This record gives sequence, C-alpha cells and structure tokens, in this order.
Amino acid sequence: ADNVVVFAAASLKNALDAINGAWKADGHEPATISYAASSALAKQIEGGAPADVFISADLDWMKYLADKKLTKTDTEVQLLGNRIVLITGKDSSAATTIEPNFDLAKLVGDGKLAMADVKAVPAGKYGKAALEKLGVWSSVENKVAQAENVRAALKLVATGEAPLGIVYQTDAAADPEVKIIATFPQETHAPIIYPAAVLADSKNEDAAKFLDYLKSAKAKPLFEEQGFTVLVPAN
Amino acid sequence: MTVAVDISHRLGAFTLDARFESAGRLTALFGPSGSGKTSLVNLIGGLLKPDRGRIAAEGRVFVDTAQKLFVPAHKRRIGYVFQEPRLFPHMSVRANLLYGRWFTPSAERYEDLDRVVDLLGIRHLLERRPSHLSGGEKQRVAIGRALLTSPRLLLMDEPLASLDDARKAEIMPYLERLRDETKIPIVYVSHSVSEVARLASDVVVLSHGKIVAFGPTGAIMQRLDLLPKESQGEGGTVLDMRVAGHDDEFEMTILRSTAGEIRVPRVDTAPGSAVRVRIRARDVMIATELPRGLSALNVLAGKVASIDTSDGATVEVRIDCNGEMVLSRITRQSMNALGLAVGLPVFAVIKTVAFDQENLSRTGALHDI
Amino acid sequence: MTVAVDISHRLGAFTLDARFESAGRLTALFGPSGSGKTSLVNLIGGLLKPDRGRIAAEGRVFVDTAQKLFVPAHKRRIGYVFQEPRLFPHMSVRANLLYGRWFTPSAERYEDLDRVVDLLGIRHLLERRPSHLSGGEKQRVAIGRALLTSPRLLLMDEPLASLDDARKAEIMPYLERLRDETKIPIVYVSHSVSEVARLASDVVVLSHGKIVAFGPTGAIMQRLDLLPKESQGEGGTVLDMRVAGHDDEFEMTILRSTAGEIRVPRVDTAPGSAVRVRIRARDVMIATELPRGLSALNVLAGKVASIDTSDGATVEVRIDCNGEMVLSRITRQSMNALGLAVGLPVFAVIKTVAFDQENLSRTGALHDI
Amino acid sequence: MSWLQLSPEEWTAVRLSLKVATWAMIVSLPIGICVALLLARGKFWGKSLLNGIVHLPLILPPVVTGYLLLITFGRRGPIGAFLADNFGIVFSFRWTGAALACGVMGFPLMVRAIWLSIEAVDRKLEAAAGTLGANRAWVFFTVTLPLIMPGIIAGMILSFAKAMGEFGATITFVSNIPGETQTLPTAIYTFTQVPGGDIGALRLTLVSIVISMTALIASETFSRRLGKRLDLQ
Amino acid sequence: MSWLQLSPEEWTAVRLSLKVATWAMIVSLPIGICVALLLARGKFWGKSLLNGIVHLPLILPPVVTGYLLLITFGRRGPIGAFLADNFGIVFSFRWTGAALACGVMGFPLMVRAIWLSIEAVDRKLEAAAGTLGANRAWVFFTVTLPLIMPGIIAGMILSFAKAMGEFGATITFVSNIPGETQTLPTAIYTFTQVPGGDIGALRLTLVSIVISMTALIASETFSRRLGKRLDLQ
Ligand SMILES: Nc1ncnc2c1ncn2[C@@H]1O[C@H](COP(=O)(O)OP(=O)(O)OP(=O)(O)O)[C@@H](O)[C@H]1O
Ligand SMILES: Nc1ncnc2c1ncn2[C@@H]1O[C@H](COP(=O)(O)OP(=O)(O)OP(=O)(O)O)[C@@H](O)[C@H]1O
Ligand code: MOO
Ligand SMILES: [Mg+2]
Ligand SMILES: [Mg+2]
Repeated sequence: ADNVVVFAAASLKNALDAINGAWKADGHEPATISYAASSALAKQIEGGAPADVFISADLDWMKYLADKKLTKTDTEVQLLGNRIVLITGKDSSAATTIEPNFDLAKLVGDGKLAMADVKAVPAGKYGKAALEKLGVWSSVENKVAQAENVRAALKLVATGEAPLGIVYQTDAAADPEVKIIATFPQETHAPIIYPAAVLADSKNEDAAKFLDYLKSAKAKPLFEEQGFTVLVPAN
Repeated sequence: MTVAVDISHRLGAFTLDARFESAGRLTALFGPSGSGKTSLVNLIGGLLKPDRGRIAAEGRVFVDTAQKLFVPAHKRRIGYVFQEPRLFPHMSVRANLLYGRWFTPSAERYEDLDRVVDLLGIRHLLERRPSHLSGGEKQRVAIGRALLTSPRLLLMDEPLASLDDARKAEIMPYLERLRDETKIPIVYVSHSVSEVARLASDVVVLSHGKIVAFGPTGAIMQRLDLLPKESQGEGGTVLDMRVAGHDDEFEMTILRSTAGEIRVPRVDTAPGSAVRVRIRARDVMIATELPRGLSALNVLAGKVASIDTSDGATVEVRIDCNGEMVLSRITRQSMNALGLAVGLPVFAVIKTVAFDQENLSRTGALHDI
Repeated sequence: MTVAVDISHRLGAFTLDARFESAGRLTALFGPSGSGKTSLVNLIGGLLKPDRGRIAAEGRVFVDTAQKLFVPAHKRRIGYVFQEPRLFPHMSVRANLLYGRWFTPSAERYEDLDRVVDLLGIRHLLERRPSHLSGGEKQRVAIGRALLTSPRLLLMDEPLASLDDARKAEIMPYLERLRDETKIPIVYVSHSVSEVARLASDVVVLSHGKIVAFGPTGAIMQRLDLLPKESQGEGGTVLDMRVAGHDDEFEMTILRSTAGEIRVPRVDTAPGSAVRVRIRARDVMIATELPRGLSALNVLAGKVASIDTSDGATVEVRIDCNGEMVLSRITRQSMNALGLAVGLPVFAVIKTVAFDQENLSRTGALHDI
Repeated sequence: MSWLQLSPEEWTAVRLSLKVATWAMIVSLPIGICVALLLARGKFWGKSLLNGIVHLPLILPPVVTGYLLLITFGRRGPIGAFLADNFGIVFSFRWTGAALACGVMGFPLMVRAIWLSIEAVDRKLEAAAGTLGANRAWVFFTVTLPLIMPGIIAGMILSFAKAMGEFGATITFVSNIPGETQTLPTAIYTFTQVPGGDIGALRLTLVSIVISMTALIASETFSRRLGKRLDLQ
Repeated sequence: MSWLQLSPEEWTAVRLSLKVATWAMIVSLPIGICVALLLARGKFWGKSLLNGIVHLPLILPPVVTGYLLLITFGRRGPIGAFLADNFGIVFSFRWTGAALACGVMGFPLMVRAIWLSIEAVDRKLEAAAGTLGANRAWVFFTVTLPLIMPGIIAGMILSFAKAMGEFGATITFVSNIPGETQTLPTAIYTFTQVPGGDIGALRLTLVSIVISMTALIASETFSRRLGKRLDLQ
C-alpha cells in the first residue's frame, strides 16, 4: 500500500516523528507527515489535499471539516490532552498561585503577558478562557502580547521580552530558559484536546491502521515523553 | 527621382517644412546648427513619423500620411550614419560592423568587411568595445556599420566632422565611388562647404526649418549669398570637365571644358573621363593682361559678366569664360585699379596648387534624370 | 609656464608618452584620430590619473606621481568642453549653464550668463532639456557651461567640430579675447589646421601617443611635413605683424613687418596693435618680375631661400623676405618655367582676399615669458 | 454591504499599518541609498558579506528573521538594550518594532532597485560635474541622485508594499498587540486562523489592496511625470 | 559538529528547495520579462491593473496569497481543475505547486528589477538597430535583452532568494509534505514549532544561507564579468 499521508498540527512533530519511526520499525511503510497550523491543514483538506489522517490541535478545525463531511466521523477520536501553564524566565523569582482574581496584573507589571493569538490559536483561546473564568482577563487584557503561535509566545518569555507567558505544558517543560510558575486548573477552560480522524476521501487502508497505532500502547510513552496526556485507553 | 520629400513636422516650438525632389545621386543638406538637418534625415530614415506628407526614395514610398502609409525603418534598407556614433556598447567593433549584414539578403550585399575595415583604418580595433575607442574611431566604426548593410540609400549626418583631414581624404573618394559606381543615392548633412562642393550633386539649403534654396551644386555654390559670410571664400565655381591628357614629366593632368584648359596635379583617370573641379572664388585672380613670369599656370580668357559690390572691401566678379561662369572674389581696390567693368575682356588666373585633392573629384553621371 | 606635462599612461594597448612645457597662452593639440589627444586632455583635467609623471598648469601642480600628489578634478578650477557634449539630462539648459557657478567664488567670476548666452546664440534654448536640442546646440551649451565656471584653465576637445562656419566665426574671436585679455590659458584639441593656425600660440603634434613636434605655431605651420598630406595646402606662414594704418576708402588695413607691407580687408584695431596673419602656402605665387595688371595687391620682395622638391607635382619654396620666411607651394612645372633657384630674387604674390577673417586675428602677447 | 464595515479596532489596524509602512519606507531610504551606493560603487573587503546580509531577510523564512530581530533588537538583545539605555529607543512591543521589522524585510528590495539605477548612471556625467567644480557630495546630490530617482521611487514603493504585506517577521518580533503592533496583515492572519473568519480576512485584504494600489498608482504617476521632466528616455 | 549533520529527510528538503527555487526562477523569467516590457513600454488600457496584480503578492500577507492560490490553482480551483483536466498539470500538493507559490511571491521583485533596467536602455540604440534592418524581435533579442542583463540577473537572484525563504504562501498552498512540498523554510518552521527544535532550525537556516550566498556571489561575479564584457559603465 502507499504511504499514509498524515496532516498534523505542528506541535506534534517530535512525538509523531518518534511514533512514525516505531511504525516503520514494525514493518510498515513510514507515514508521510505534513506539519502545519491546524487552520492551514483544514483548509488544504477542504481544497482537496491527498491526506488520509488529520490530527488537529483543537476541536474547532476538526468540527469545521466534519461539518463539511470531509472526515469519517466514526473514526474521529479525542487522542491527546494538554495543559496550559503560566511561565516566567528561568532567572525570575515571580511566584503566585492561580486562583480566582489572583493579581496577575501586578505580576506582569509594566511588561507584557505573552500568549498565542487569543482569537485564533488554540493555546491563546484556552488561556483567555481561563483568565476570564478566573476574573482577571479584563485587568491584563491590554498587557497581552499575542504571538503567531504558542512557540512564539514561549520565545518571548525565553528571551526576556515578556516577563510572563501562558503556553502549553509540553512546550514549557522542554525549554530550559523558562520555568513553570503554576498550571491552570483543568476546570478553568474547555478541555485541551487533540482530535484525530481518517478523512472521507482517503482510500488508503493503512490510514485506519495508523490511527489505531497512535492509540496503541506503543505510541503512548512516546506521546507522554513529550508531555502530552493520552486520552484514549490503550487497546 | 532619387529622393522626394514633401513633409511638415513639428518638434516642440520648431517646425520643419520641406519640399524638394532631388534627382541627384548625392543630395547635401546644408544649413546652420539647429536648422533641421538631422530632423529631416530622421524623417527619411524612419526614426520620425511626419505629421503630414510624403517621402519617397528611388521609387519606393517610405511615408505617405494621406494613405496612412509608414514603412518602418528596418524595412527601408537604409544605412544611417548618425550625428553621434550610437554604437552598440555590448558588442565588439566587429559585431557592430557586421550587425546589419544579418538582415541583408546575401544577393544584395555589395560591401564586405575587409574592404570597409581597410578603408576606415579600423582593423586594429575589431576586437575592442566601443567604450575603448576614441571619438574619431567611434565615428569611423559607425560609418562602417552603415556601409556594411549594403544599403540602397545612405543617410549620413556629418559623418566626417570628427575626423582629421587625412582620414577625410581617404573616405571621400570612397563615397564618390559609392555614389558613381555602386550608384547608391546618398543624403549627406555637412557644415563644410568644401565637402559639399566636392561630393554633392544637389544641395538643399535649410534655415529655420525651411528650405531656402535647392539646386545642383554648381548653381548653389555660385550663390555666395547663401553661404554664411565666413564661408564665402570657400564658395565659388564648380566646373565639370574632362581629362584631355596627362603630362608625365611634371605629373600634371590637363583638363578641358568649354571654358578652356587648365592644368592640375595629376588625377589618375583615363583621358576622356569626367572630373569635377571646384574653384574657390578667392583663388581666382583677375588680370587685364596675360601674366608673365608668374607661377600661376592656369589662365582662362573671358569677359566680365557681372560685378557684385554689395560687400565692403571685396567684390564678386563673374567672368564669362566661353559660356561657363567663373566666380572671382577680389578687393574693391583691385577692381578700381584694374578698371573692371561689365564686358571688359579679362583673364581669370588660378594657381594650379589651388586644385589640391579636396577640390578635384572624379565624377560619374551625377544625376539620374 | 602655462602648461607643463611630463607623463606616461597606458590605456589597453595604447601608450601615451608626452612631455612638453608650453609657455603659450593657447596650446593646440593636433594629430590624427586615435593619436591620444583626448587622453592627454583627460589627464590634464583630472579624469585620468597618469601611471607616471607630473602635470602642472599656471604654477599649480595637478599631479605628481613621484610625490603621490593628485588634485581631484573639482579642485583644479578648469573648464572642460568634452568631445561629446555630456550635458546633464535632468536639468534645463539654463541649469546646465549655471551648474559650475555654484562652485566659483564670486570674486573669481569673470563670465556671466547673458554674455555667454548671446555669444553662443542659445537664448531661445534656455528652458529646454538637452534631449530636445540639435547636435550643434548641445555643443554650444557645453561650451557655455565650461565658460561659465570662469575657469583658470580651459580645456577644449574639438569644441567647434559640429558647428557651422558662421558659429565658428562668432566663437573664435571670443576665444581670442579670452586668451589675450582674460589671459586664461587654453588647451585646445583640433583637427582643423585653420583653427590651429588662427588660435594657437603653440602646437603639440601627436601621433600614436607620442609627441612628434612641439613649438610655436609659426614654426610648426611652416613644417608642412608634419601636416597630413591633405592639409598641406592649409599650412604655411604665420606672420605676426602690426597695423600701420587704415585705408578708409577701400576698407582696407595696412599691415607691416620686416617682411614688408601687405593690405588686408579692414581689421578693427588701432594702429600699432598686433595682428597675426596666416598665409597659406598655396595662396602664395612667385613672380620673377613685378606683376602688372593683376588683382593681387600684395607683393613682398625676397630671395629664394630653399626649394623642397620631395613631392611629385608640387614644390615648396621658402622665400626670405627681409629675414622673415614666407612659404609658397607651386607646381614643379612653374618652378621650371620660372627657372627658380636658391638665391634668385623673386616676389611673393598674395591675393588680398586670401586674408579673410579666418586668417587674421588680433593677438596680444601670445607667450607669458 | 455591511460586511465591508470596518470595526474601530480594524480602523486602528489600518492606521497603524499606514504609519508602520510609511516609517519603514522613509527610514530605510537613506540607509538603502548608502548601502546601494556601497554595493554598486564601493571596492572594499567584505562587500560580499554586506551584500549577503542585505539579502538575508529575503533568504530567511520571515519567522526566522523575526526571531533574529527579537534576539538582537529586543529588550535583552545587544543592540536593543544599547539603544534603549542610551537613546531611549525601544522596539519591543512597539509600533517602532513593527516598522523595524517591515523595514528590514523590505530592505533588500529597496537596495536592489536603487543599486540597479546606480549602475545605469552614466559616470561620464559625474566626471563632467567634477570638472565643473562639484566635489563628491555635490556630484551625488545634483547629478547621481536625480538620475537614480526611478530606482529610488521603485525602491520606496517596493518597501512600502512589502511593509503592507509583511506578517511573519512582524508578529514574531513585536507580536500582535491591538493598537500598538497589530498591523493589517496580523489582523488578517488572525481571521484566517479561525473557522468562519474568511469574510473578515477578505474585508481587510481589500482595504490593504486599495491602500497599496493607491500608493502604487501615485508612485507611477509621479515617476512618469519625473521621467518627462528628466527626459530620461 | 555532529549537529551540523543533515538527516536524509533534511537532504531531501534541501534538494527540493533548490529544485523549487530554480524552477520558480526559470519559469517566471520569460513571463517576468514580458510583463516588465509591457509595463515599461506598453500603452494600453488596464496597465495600472496589471501593475497592481503583479504587486499583489508583495502587498498581501503570504498566507492570503497561499490561500488564494489554493482556491484557484488547487485541485478544486477553476484554473487548477482546468490545467489538470486538459494538460495534466497538477499543482496541488506537488513540488510544482511549491514552485508556483515561490514564483508568484518572487514575481513582483523580478518584474521590478527588469522594468528598471528596461527604462535605463537608451532607445536610440534600438532605433539604430532598426535602421540596420532589425525588426522588433531582433532588436529585442540583440540589443534590448543584452542591455537589460543586469536587471535580468538581479531579478533572477531576487526571485531565487525569495524562493529559498518563502514560507507562508507555500505552506498554505501545498502544505509541508516531506519529499514533495517540504522546502527548507517549511522544514525550518516545523522545527520552530516543537521543543528542542532550535538546533535543527539553525542547522537548516545555515544551509539555506550557504546556498543563497553561493547563488548571490555567483550572480555578482557573472554580472560583473558581463558588465566588463558589456562595458556598461
Ligand atoms: N579605455 C580605453 N581602453 C583601451 N584603449 C583606449 C581606451 N580609450 C582610448 N583608447 C585608445 O587610445 C588611443 C587614443 O585615444 P584618444 O581618445 O586619446 O584619441 P584622440 O586623439 O582623442 O582621437 P580622436 O581624434 O579620434 O578623438 C586610441 O587609439 C584609442 O583606441
Ligand atoms: N525633441 C525635440 N523637441 C523640441 N525641439 C527639438 C527637438 N529635437 C530638435 N529640436 C529642435 O529642432 C531644431 C532642428 O533640430 P535638428 O537636430 O534637426 O538640427 P540640425 O540642423 O541637425 O542642427 P545641428 O547642425 O546642430 O545638428 C532645433 O532648433 C532643435 O532645437
Ligand atoms: O514571505 Mo513572508 O512568508 O513575507 O511573511
Ligand atoms: Mg544635426
Ligand atoms: Mg578625442
């Protein structure tokens, strides 16, 4: 069979590359994985991209495709979970606990709070929802620096441009230039979920197999190594 | 009809209005700076489209605004030597020279590289780029480039202006041959009376965009009033004579016409062939008795036909030598001393060395009819 | 010392080696196309840096490679009329003309726009762009632009080549005045023997990048061998004479030098002032008896000093007129007929109208020392 | 046509984009002219290096350029810190930073255009100006500069247009702060990232096109008129 | 220096980027020359429109350009479908699409460079060639084209460099498929999206710089040699 073509959110690269290696080692043709922003991938699928599997960084873009009947809805699975955290530079002494109405504005001071785009990028949307829930959004709204994506927000903190930032736990854990002040409680925002599905136009019988492989016990540690929470029970 | 022009054209505040039909083989355009010579040549060459009018050459109609006819330059089979060299900077001299050949059907090529290169003395420059040439060298290459298209009409805008006399002397006989043997009609712009007198069959005198005189060279050259005051000494008589024989001992040639016989430094042509002689008015003395013991060998007998005293110190005397007019420019004082008057029999005395090469030229039939 | 040059410089395969010190006020560079005239002027003007050597003008050292001295062009206070016009295309004629004035300290300005514009006849062009000018018009603007810098040294590379005789006749007296009154030294490139004879105090003859002759104009002009064969008729004697008086009736001026007295068309200068007279060798006849009944008014008595028969049909006879040499070019046949021999007393006979404007020029002291 | 109605925030982005593009263009112009002169005329060690550096923003993915700007011109970056401490010039999270990013991204385009024009200048005219007494600076301002106007105008319009479209480097360097660094392209980007944002993206894209076309046509007209005045054809 | 070692997949990206940039440059060259000629010399209705369209890729955020390409040249897009059905030319998610995206993004830069050179051509030389018998096509190929070589070379290098750096339009149009559409910039982007990817991004960035600098220096050398050969100064 042909290689499985996977369209995956860019933040999954490390984990998926590792899993793809394992998949190959198990005697399969390696998958061809295209990493880009979920939005771009979704629109490309809409435009006829020859992809077999889509893994989005949020539910919205998966729903976008599902509404257009471009996914095999029965294959859709909520694959991974993540957490958002409040970070600061590694030399900073800033500390706080995240609780309703905590004084984030004071902590940010004259600086900026780096986040991914709060309207467009999942990490930004989750962060904004959490801050709203905690009642501090309006006090920091005009101190937010929205980056193109969560990695760029992380960079802003790592380089000291911004004293604080809200990013995924997966990114923060791996960057020695930053440290995590606190993790946002799960209930402050919608669950952070990476859904995956086989696409309607896919004719490759390996597609479903690859998706199954992602849910397998072999994949689980490789995801967890990168800080993701695997949401599906190992089969 | 070699060249027939009847156009008007505006350029900014300047208006060119020209109408002439020249049957001559070399039509000179003569006139002061800014009088419209280059514009006229550009119109003939197809670089300008006239606002109104018609241009034809050698029976081919180039432009006729009434019929909305405009033959583009590249179909006119002309060779144009521009006032400035306009060489292609990205090509060697050789490539510049050969450029036009691509477009000349080989059956119509009458010129070849070797001949032109030797004529112009540019063999050592062939591999150079134009930017590495001197002013005169560029001009010579430009002449060569136009000649090597083997054109059916040659347009030359002051082609010799930046050349020294030695070069000019080499190129002019070539142009004569082109005119007489290859029978390529030539339109030639020049400020130099002596070039015009030597080469032209017909002269168009321009001033402020208008034609103030047009006619055969001989007639125009006698009208000293047409020449700028400063060139009047250069004007004079143009006689078309025949070789009567050669004097080998003194390396002289004897020329004859109805005006009489004159001796000039040897001209290498067979007896019987036609030679044009230019006699500057200022080179002609007048004697009332046959001079003796004098180094001037040429004496033509005649009668004073007219005296023009319009000018201050000098007068112009027209001497009728057996039907041919010879013009002389002498001082009023001499005129008085000699007691000249219309009808007086006199001798026109011309120094032989006045006929140096630039005043002698072999000619074929200068007009086509 | 007006101009002192001692340089060598290579350009591709061409090598220029020039060494001369001219004390003259107008040094002409004369030589065939490609002989290195423009290169030499570029070296003096600071557009080229010589490989080796020294150039000084009017006591200012411009280049001295030994001392690693190089004064950039803009500090040389020169006016340079290039061989091609090089006008600024983005400026009006007026702006072109006035360009150099910005850089001339007002105390040193001796030229003003009105005067130059009238001299050159370019008033109607002032608001135009250079691209809308004819060839000769461009050249005139270029001359004006150089003059209006009120330079302390004027370099002119064939400035009059594309101008008609009338224009030339207007500009030449102006250059004479500049040379004589304003005392601006001039380096002047020309192919025209008559321009050189009229204007130059000294002549540098170049050939293949070498100086083949250098000296005062009079001396060079007598050496017909230096001239290209075709210009030899133009060469001859240059006599510096004085005005002895005027003949108002016939509008003549009487000039005198030790050679004798000659009459020329009126020259407007006071008795006693210096006038340079150029006598073309071909305008001088030789008579063994005093001519009678002849329109040539000027007769100088002398003795044959030498006869040069190197050439075929013509010979050059040098006549010693009381210490001043007058050169004559006559046919060998005439020589034989007259029985000329060295020592024979003869008369040099010159037509008066041979002295038209181009052969007469007012002169100041032509040399500085 | 209510979907064409711009929100106040979008108006702010439009104004900001104009400001950023204009400043990027104006400030990079003199530098661009100098660098183009150096590249076209200079003979010095490291010319290839300079040439390479000028072209870097073209060669690098914009995000990388933005990141490089961040670590050099950012608050902690060597140049950024120096400028902030000594001149009070701060780029990070300011519109000035957006202008810097846009200027840098458009710089190679501007330099190339001017460079090409400089190479087309007839140096004989400059030499002529020298003989008339003009020193190098005068020659430059009175002869060279007017003659390279077509290249300068082309360079300016390229720089301006690029600034109107620049997104990657800007957002990476100064992020996307409404009213301060949110330019039209970043606003458009935001729209493209959300399902259903296409209309908004289209609206802002049209605005961007209208502005740039106006600038383009104005520059052409100016250029043509200048060309006529200069008789450069 | 083992971190400088490229993985096989990265080598593929390098090769692909070279291929894409080269094709983008080569294919857009003749079109660029024609369009530049039209803009510089043509007098026709809609010239401003053409000018505007040429500049669009500069003005629009690259993501928008990519998106526009996707909906016109994609499998379901009007032009894409037409080309695929009639000529078998497919852009979507092929390296050809990446080349198209890069070519389009570099097109305004190329056109401007050539345009500037065309305007600097002395039309009197073209007229002279006409009098020598050359028709318009010959004049173009023997006179105009050699004289605008500096602009053509500049245009080519700008197009090539832009293609080496183009990211936004490419990833949006043809995604980031290893071996097919994953060029150096998209590979770099992917590295920047994951923790620990910086080294990889740096490695590929260096590769990109080395390639582009080589191209740049080669073009300069060629241009200079040509200039000497042409005596254009
Ligand atoms: N850049 C150059 N490279 C090589 N040779 C050159 C260069 N410039 C001029 N030459 C050569 O140097 C010689 C002298 O040139 P120059 O321009 O000084 O001549 P010129 O005496 O002014 O001639 P003309 O009367 O034709 O203007 C010529 O043979 C010319 O071919
Ligand atoms: N493009 C133009 N726009 C306006 N006037 C022009 C243009 N070109 C030429 N002229 C004017 O037309 C007149 C004739 O120019 P032309 O070039 O034909 O003169 P010419 O007789 O060749 O002079 P020259 O002997 O100086 O070359 C001049 O007065 C010139 O100023
Ligand atoms: O090429 Mo970009 O992708 O300008 O921002
Ligand atoms: Mg003319
Ligand atoms: Mg010269």
